Amino acid sequence: MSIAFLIIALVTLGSAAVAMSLRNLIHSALLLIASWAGIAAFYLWAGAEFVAFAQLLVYVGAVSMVVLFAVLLTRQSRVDMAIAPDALRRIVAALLAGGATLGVLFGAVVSAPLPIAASATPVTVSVRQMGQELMGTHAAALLIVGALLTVALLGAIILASTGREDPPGVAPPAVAPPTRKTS
Amino acid sequence: MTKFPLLSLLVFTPCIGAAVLAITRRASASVARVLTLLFSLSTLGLGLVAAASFDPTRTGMQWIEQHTWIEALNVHYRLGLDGLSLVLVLLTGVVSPTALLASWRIKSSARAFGALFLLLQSAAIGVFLALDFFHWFVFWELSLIPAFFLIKLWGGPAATRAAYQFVIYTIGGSAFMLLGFAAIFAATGTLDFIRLAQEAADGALAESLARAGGWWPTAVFLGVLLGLAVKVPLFPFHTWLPSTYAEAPTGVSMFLTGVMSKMGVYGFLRILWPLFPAQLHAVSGVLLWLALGGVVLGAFAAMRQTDLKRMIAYSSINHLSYCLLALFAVSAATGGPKPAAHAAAAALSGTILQMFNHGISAAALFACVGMIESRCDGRRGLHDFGGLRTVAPVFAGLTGIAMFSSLGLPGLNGFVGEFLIFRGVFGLAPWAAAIATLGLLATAVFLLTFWQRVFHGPARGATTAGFAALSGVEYATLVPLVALMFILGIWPQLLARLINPLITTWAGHLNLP
Amino acid sequence: MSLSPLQLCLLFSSALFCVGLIGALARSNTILVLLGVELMLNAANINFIAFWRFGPAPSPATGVMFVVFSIAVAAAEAAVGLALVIAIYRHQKNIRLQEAVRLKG
Amino acid sequence: MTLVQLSRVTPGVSDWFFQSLSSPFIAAAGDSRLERLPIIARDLLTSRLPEPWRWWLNSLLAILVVLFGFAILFALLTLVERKVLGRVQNRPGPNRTGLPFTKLRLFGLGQPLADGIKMLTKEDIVPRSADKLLHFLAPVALLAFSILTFAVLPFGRNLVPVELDAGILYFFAAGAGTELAVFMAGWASRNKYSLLAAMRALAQLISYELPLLLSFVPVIMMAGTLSTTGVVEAQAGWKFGFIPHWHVLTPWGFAAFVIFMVSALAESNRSPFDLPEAESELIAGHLTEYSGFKYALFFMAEYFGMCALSAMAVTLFLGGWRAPLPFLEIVPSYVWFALKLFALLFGFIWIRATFPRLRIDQLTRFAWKFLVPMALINLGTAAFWSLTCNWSGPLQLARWAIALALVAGPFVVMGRKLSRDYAPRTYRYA
Amino acid sequence: MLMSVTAAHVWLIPALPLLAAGIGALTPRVGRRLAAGAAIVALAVSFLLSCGALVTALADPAAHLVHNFAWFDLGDSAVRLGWLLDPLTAFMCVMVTFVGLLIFIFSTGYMHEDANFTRFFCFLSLFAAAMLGLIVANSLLLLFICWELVGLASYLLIGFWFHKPEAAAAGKKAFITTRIGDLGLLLGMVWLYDATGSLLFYDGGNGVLETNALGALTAQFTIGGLAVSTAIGLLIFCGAVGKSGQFPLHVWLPDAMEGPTPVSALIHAATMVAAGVFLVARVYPLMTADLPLTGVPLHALTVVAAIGAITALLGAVIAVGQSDIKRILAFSTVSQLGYMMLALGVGSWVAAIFHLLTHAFFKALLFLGAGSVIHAAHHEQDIRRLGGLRRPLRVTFATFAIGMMALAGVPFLFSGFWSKEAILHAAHGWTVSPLPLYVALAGVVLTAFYMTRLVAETFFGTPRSETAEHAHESPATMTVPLVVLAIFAILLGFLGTPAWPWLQARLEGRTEIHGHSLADGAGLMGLSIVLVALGIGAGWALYGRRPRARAAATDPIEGRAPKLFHALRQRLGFDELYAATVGRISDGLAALADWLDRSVWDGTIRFLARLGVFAGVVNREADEDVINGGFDAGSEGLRRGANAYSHAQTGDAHGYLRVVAIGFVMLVLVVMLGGGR
Repeated sequence: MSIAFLIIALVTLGSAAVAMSLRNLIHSALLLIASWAGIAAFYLWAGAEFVAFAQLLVYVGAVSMVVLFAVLLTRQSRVDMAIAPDALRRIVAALLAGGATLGVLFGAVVSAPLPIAASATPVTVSVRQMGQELMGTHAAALLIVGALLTVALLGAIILASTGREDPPGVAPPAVAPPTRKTS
Repeated sequence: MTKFPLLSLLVFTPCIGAAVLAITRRASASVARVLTLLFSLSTLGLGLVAAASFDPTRTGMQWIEQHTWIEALNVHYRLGLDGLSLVLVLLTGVVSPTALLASWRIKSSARAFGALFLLLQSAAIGVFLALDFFHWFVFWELSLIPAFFLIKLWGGPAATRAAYQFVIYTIGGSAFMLLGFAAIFAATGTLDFIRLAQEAADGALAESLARAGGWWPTAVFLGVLLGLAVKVPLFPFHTWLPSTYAEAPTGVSMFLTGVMSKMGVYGFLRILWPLFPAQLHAVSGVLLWLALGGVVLGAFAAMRQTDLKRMIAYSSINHLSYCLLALFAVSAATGGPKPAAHAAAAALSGTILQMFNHGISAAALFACVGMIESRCDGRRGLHDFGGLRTVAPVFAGLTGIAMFSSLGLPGLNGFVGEFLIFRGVFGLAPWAAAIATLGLLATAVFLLTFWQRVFHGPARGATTAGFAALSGVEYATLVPLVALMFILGIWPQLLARLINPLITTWAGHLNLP
Repeated sequence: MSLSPLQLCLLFSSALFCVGLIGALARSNTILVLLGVELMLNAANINFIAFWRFGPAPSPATGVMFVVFSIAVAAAEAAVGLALVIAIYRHQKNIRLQEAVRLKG
Repeated sequence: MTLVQLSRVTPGVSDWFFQSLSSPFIAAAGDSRLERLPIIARDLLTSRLPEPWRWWLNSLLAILVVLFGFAILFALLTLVERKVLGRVQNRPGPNRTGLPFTKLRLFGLGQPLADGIKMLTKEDIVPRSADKLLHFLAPVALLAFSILTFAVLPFGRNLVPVELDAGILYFFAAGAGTELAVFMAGWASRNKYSLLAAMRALAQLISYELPLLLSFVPVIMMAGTLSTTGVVEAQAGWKFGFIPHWHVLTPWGFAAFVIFMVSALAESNRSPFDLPEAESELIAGHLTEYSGFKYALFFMAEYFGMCALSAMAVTLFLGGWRAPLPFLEIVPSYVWFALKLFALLFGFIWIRATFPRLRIDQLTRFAWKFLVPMALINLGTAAFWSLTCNWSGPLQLARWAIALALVAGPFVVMGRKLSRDYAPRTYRYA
Repeated sequence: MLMSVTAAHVWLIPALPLLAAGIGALTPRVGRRLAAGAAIVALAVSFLLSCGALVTALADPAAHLVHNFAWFDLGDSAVRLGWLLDPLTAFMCVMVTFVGLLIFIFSTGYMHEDANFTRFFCFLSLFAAAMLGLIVANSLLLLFICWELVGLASYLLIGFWFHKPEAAAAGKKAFITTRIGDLGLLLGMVWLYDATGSLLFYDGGNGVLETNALGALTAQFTIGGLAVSTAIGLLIFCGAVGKSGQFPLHVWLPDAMEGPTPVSALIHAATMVAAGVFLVARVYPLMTADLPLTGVPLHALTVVAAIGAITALLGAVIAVGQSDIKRILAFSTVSQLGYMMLALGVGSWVAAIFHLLTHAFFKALLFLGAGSVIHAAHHEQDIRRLGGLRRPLRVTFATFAIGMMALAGVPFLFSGFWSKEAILHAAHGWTVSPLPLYVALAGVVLTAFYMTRLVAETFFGTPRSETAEHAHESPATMTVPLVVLAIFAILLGFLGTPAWPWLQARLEGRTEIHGHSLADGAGLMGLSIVLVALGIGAGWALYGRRPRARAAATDPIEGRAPKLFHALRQRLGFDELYAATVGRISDGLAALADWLDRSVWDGTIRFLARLGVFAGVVNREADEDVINGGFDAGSEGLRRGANAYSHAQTGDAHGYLRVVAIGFVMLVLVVMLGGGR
């Protein structure tokens, strides 16, 4: 096991955990972005170069922006920032549920007889290979994902739009000045 | 370095013209007309270039262009030119501009008319030059679309019905043809006319079709036959023709009769006959009777018509049936004794010349009727006129020449083709030639009746002294056609030299696989 | 006890998953809940890569493919989710998840 | 445990890492001495070192060369820009500052140096309510991301710092980080102008990222690779012996190039898309609260971004380091690259001097209603082009005609629509 | 120079009039002089050329000088045409150009007032060109082409006054009737082409009229046992029947008199109608090829003789009952053409051609004379309304009388006598049947009778109408041709008298002349002289002695046999018969064809279309009831289920997530505790 992996894992987990517990949403978001970047580093470490760059591009480049915009567009008053009355109960429940899951998962991982990589030289996937896979075996999936993204884009626009007929900046329909009638 | 793509240029220049017209939205009607005419003339110009560079001593295709198109389907973009195609391209080149001139004063939307017309022209040339069924069929069907709109939008009072009838009838026929070719493709994996013809000559085509079942070759043959028979049309699939020709605007009628009907005959010569020699031979007895039906009954039905356009439409049926008669006679004699070669050569030459000649004379006649119609508030009944020759002697003279050309007067173009057809058919099926003379007689009767009723006698009916003299545009419409009638009547060698190697080859290989 | 690289990776992803889960369950802010879900998704992706890299690989690219698609789906999810958040905010002037119960049956 | 050892533990990664970094060592045979000059120089420096060290030093050298090269370029560029702007506006531009401590003016060549000294010595002001950490991190992150992008650019034959299989993807993934930095800068300043400007900048960056990405997809499609060297390789050769196979010389390639450059202008906040720094509206945008060296860093990052995008454009569309004509190949490849790069940079400056600034609604509308559809259509055009690559003869003409029509038709149609929409705006609340 | 006209040059003879026709066609209406001048000059030059050709031909009368050329390629051979120069051609050319020239000159006077003067000359020149082309053709195909063109010219000229409905109808009738015959000719031609591979008459041994081809044609037989040559000959003869107005296609010729009189003279008396005779004479080797055969049911010439005899008698009989001056002459023409056919049929083509030549002159003379009368009497053509014209129209009367006597066969001085004598002689010598001779002799009487009647009614007695009273002599352009023609109507006979049969010898290709004494056929000659005298005497007795007093007075024959006369006046009802049979059948066929189209074929299509529509309706109904109904029911059920399930919704997202987490933990536990199987 390499130190690199440990560093990556610690940074990722740490920033994620801290992000989940911070009160400042901007800071949490930025930390989460750091966590995502850590995951990208993990991918890179694991040799999945393309996925790593995709992760960077999508999460660090795009999702982060959406998150930050969402945060800024949903500015909350001081009242909202106050801790909700049932917060403690929820936190406890969350910790319980999470802890149980963690325990179960750890137990499963440690106890499971996992197969070990047969070959010493790992498989590498070139971009060309991936492209051929995408366009060949997974062409249908690719198409569906394309459709999904389109629908998601449109859906997001519709959901987030103000719903007003005329967006600001467009002139209201011209009304004849009332003086016209008298003349 | 590839050769100069003359044929593609021939096919697509009108197309480009249509596109240009489509995008020049601000062009005035006169500009649009001139543009249309120029692009339409391109066919004549390029056709003449092709004729000049055509090597009449060589058999087979010339100016071949071949490019892979859809590799997976073994479809190639393949154009070629032989005597038959060249003659028909030249015909298109002559008829299209004159047809445009005949519709020069079209009432509405000259731009759209021009664009559609050019599209139609392009499709026709595509049909004449394509050597692969795939795009041949595309052109074939493509020709229907502009024709439909041209008839429907610019036609007479019953144009809508006629247009629908025309398109549905024709598409109905083509559907069978398409199915037939799908079967051929499935059986052989190619759609190349030349290769298929070779296979057919070896008997391999029928063999591979028969692998799916013994009746397949016949079924495919019948499908293709039906598609072509409707287009020509072969009696009794002709009922769409009179109403369509009568309702279409004059220029379109000219194009339909001058060029589009030739597409069907071309199909017979280029596809049906080479690909299904044995099947055609087997049913040629029946087909001969059908062609005779067209010749005789078409002419007699024309005697009965009172609408001049319908009359000329029936005369078209009659004239085109001569072409088919000759072809079927040749097919009937295929595999027979050797001396039939001379008669077959005559019959086939006659067919091709008749196609060209009929194109010119029928177009001219439609143009003449159109001119009468445009001067007399759309009246074109046989009994609506009288004594037109008194008020419009020059017009009468030109119409008369067109008419006599149509009834096969020697010295004008119509005679040569008909003579050769009769000579050939007599050598192959004498009784058919004898019966067909009835058609000649009836043609003379109804055309002379037309002439007598409309032009002779005292002025009456819609004939008025104010019958305007021919305008420059109208002269430009008729005079080239009439001049061609004289030239080809006196000097048929002009065309005969182009088709002769082809005819010699055809006539020399009259045997069944 | 020695752990194979695969198991280490899996533990890492399990931990990340649980962090995400706890965050999603504990926080009342909808954005953070969404981010927690995103983390869980990422944890799953890590599993894919881990099995692809260290597991016996019948098809060389399957794991990577999965991740690629998963990232695409996650992007879509984030976009729609955050648009929903904004919509919720517009409706109730805050983004507390437990207040968004208007759809209950 | 050194990194080398680490790479031994995970052999696949190390192989990849090693190979990608070691490519600069491999000198192509048959090239002229001039062509191989950088490699010869580097080998002169490092060949005596033992193997592991040599690798490290080589990488370090590459980094240093790039860093210093572009830092000097940045310095010169600021001067050139000012001088060109001056020329365009019919004034001399900076021409006083020469070599320090001498009387030599050298057409104002000393100006960058003077500016640099000024920037370094200015006071660094941090607002009291600012988020100090982020305020500090923002310029650093920005510069870091900008510099990262240089890693995969092929500056010449065999002169690519890191040979990545997914190089282009890397380039844009790294570039994506700049948005984050802009946001950090805007938010951390605790200044509403800064925040608004950052939001504007983000909107602009995101809007124009889309056409930017879409515009080079055709190139990837045609080249069949994501590697920058591969793309350059795909543009090798000449048609008829004198028309280079550059992507810009095809209908789709030209359209894509134009879209790419327009988007690049916007991505690097250059005029006429310099709205985030529109002084008249937003003071200095997200840079309002920055001064001194941090400000200089922002400035530097902007120029680095511009250089990187131009270099990418050269790689993607203009044939990279390839010579335009066969006989011109005697000129070394890196010179060609530099020439093309300078040409594009000059274009940037020229545009800045010429065009008026856009309004924000015009800006976004332009991106979404024109550039994105155009890029998508162009993708279709490229697909058509790729499908018809075995058309010959007259079909070749048809191919060109159709492709041109596919590009020009939508351009005309959407352009008309767009210019109709650009009618003077009536303000609702003004 | 003229002496050197050879076969290669004879094309100039038709070409010059054709050029004149072209000039005439392009000349505007006012260019009268130009059109007429061009036509006359062209024909005059053609005449000179023809004379030159005659000299050439007579130098070696047995030779057929030919000049052949390819028209267009056909397969590995070509369609060939050619020019022919032999005595037959040369004599015909000279006759046509000369008579034509005179008639052209006459026309300048006769048509002077007509508005379409230029067009008239254009058509006349076209006719002359076609006719001359027909004569010089060395190919049945070229002959056919010109044959049709003379038909066209005839059509155009008959309908020259097209505003008169009768004229237009007559033109159409002429064209269509002759076309019926022409179709036979066409079929014969294509058969000949098919059987021999050529249509050239003489081609150095390969022509259809030469031994090789004829041998081949007589060696094959058709169904019914006819020799192929017989069948082809008869089909070709069909063309001659149509063009020469032979029974049963003679009906168009009298109607053709609706055209201007010079046209009648040139086309429907002198030249075109004789083209049928010329055609048969031209292909005479073919017609006679079957004579050596025995055991065939029919020889071609037998049919020719029969048709000729029938026509000769029929024409003469009907002429007796007509009262229109031109109609009488027209039926006379029919009758005389019958004589010529008879001569051909009985084996003496030279006699036929001799009669053709003499007839051309005197019949042209008669028609022009009639034209002069009509012109003078302001287009009054009815002999009952004329009368007493011999005084005002002296020249016309004199020349007309000469023509009448030539036609009637007044002995010794007039050419008609000699040519008719030759025919009678030939008929006498025919071994197959004596009937033609009897018919011919009966015709002699009738001819003399009706011609006497015509002259007596027209020129003697008193004028019986306003117009006849004020008649005055025609201008010199009209009388001079009459005089010239009259001179030739007398002189031409001496070229072929039995004593010195120069013409016959030259036509048959002999250079030496075997004259024989007049006493050889004295009996027959005497009989015919008696018969002529009988006919003239009877005519004079009935019409001359007691001239008609009023226009409306009853005809002497009508008084004696009204039914017969009525039948004759109605031309024995041939027109009605044809209208009732051929016309009906054709109309019926047309109606049938039309009905087939409108009802049967179109009906089938409409039925198919209805079927399609019906299928659509059925399909729609099925959609409405079955598929949509089922769908509605299904969705209703789904909605109810969803309603019930919606109560499980609490709206608490955290709660959901928790449940999911717990469920997940449970699942994993179950799997783990389950033993990992």
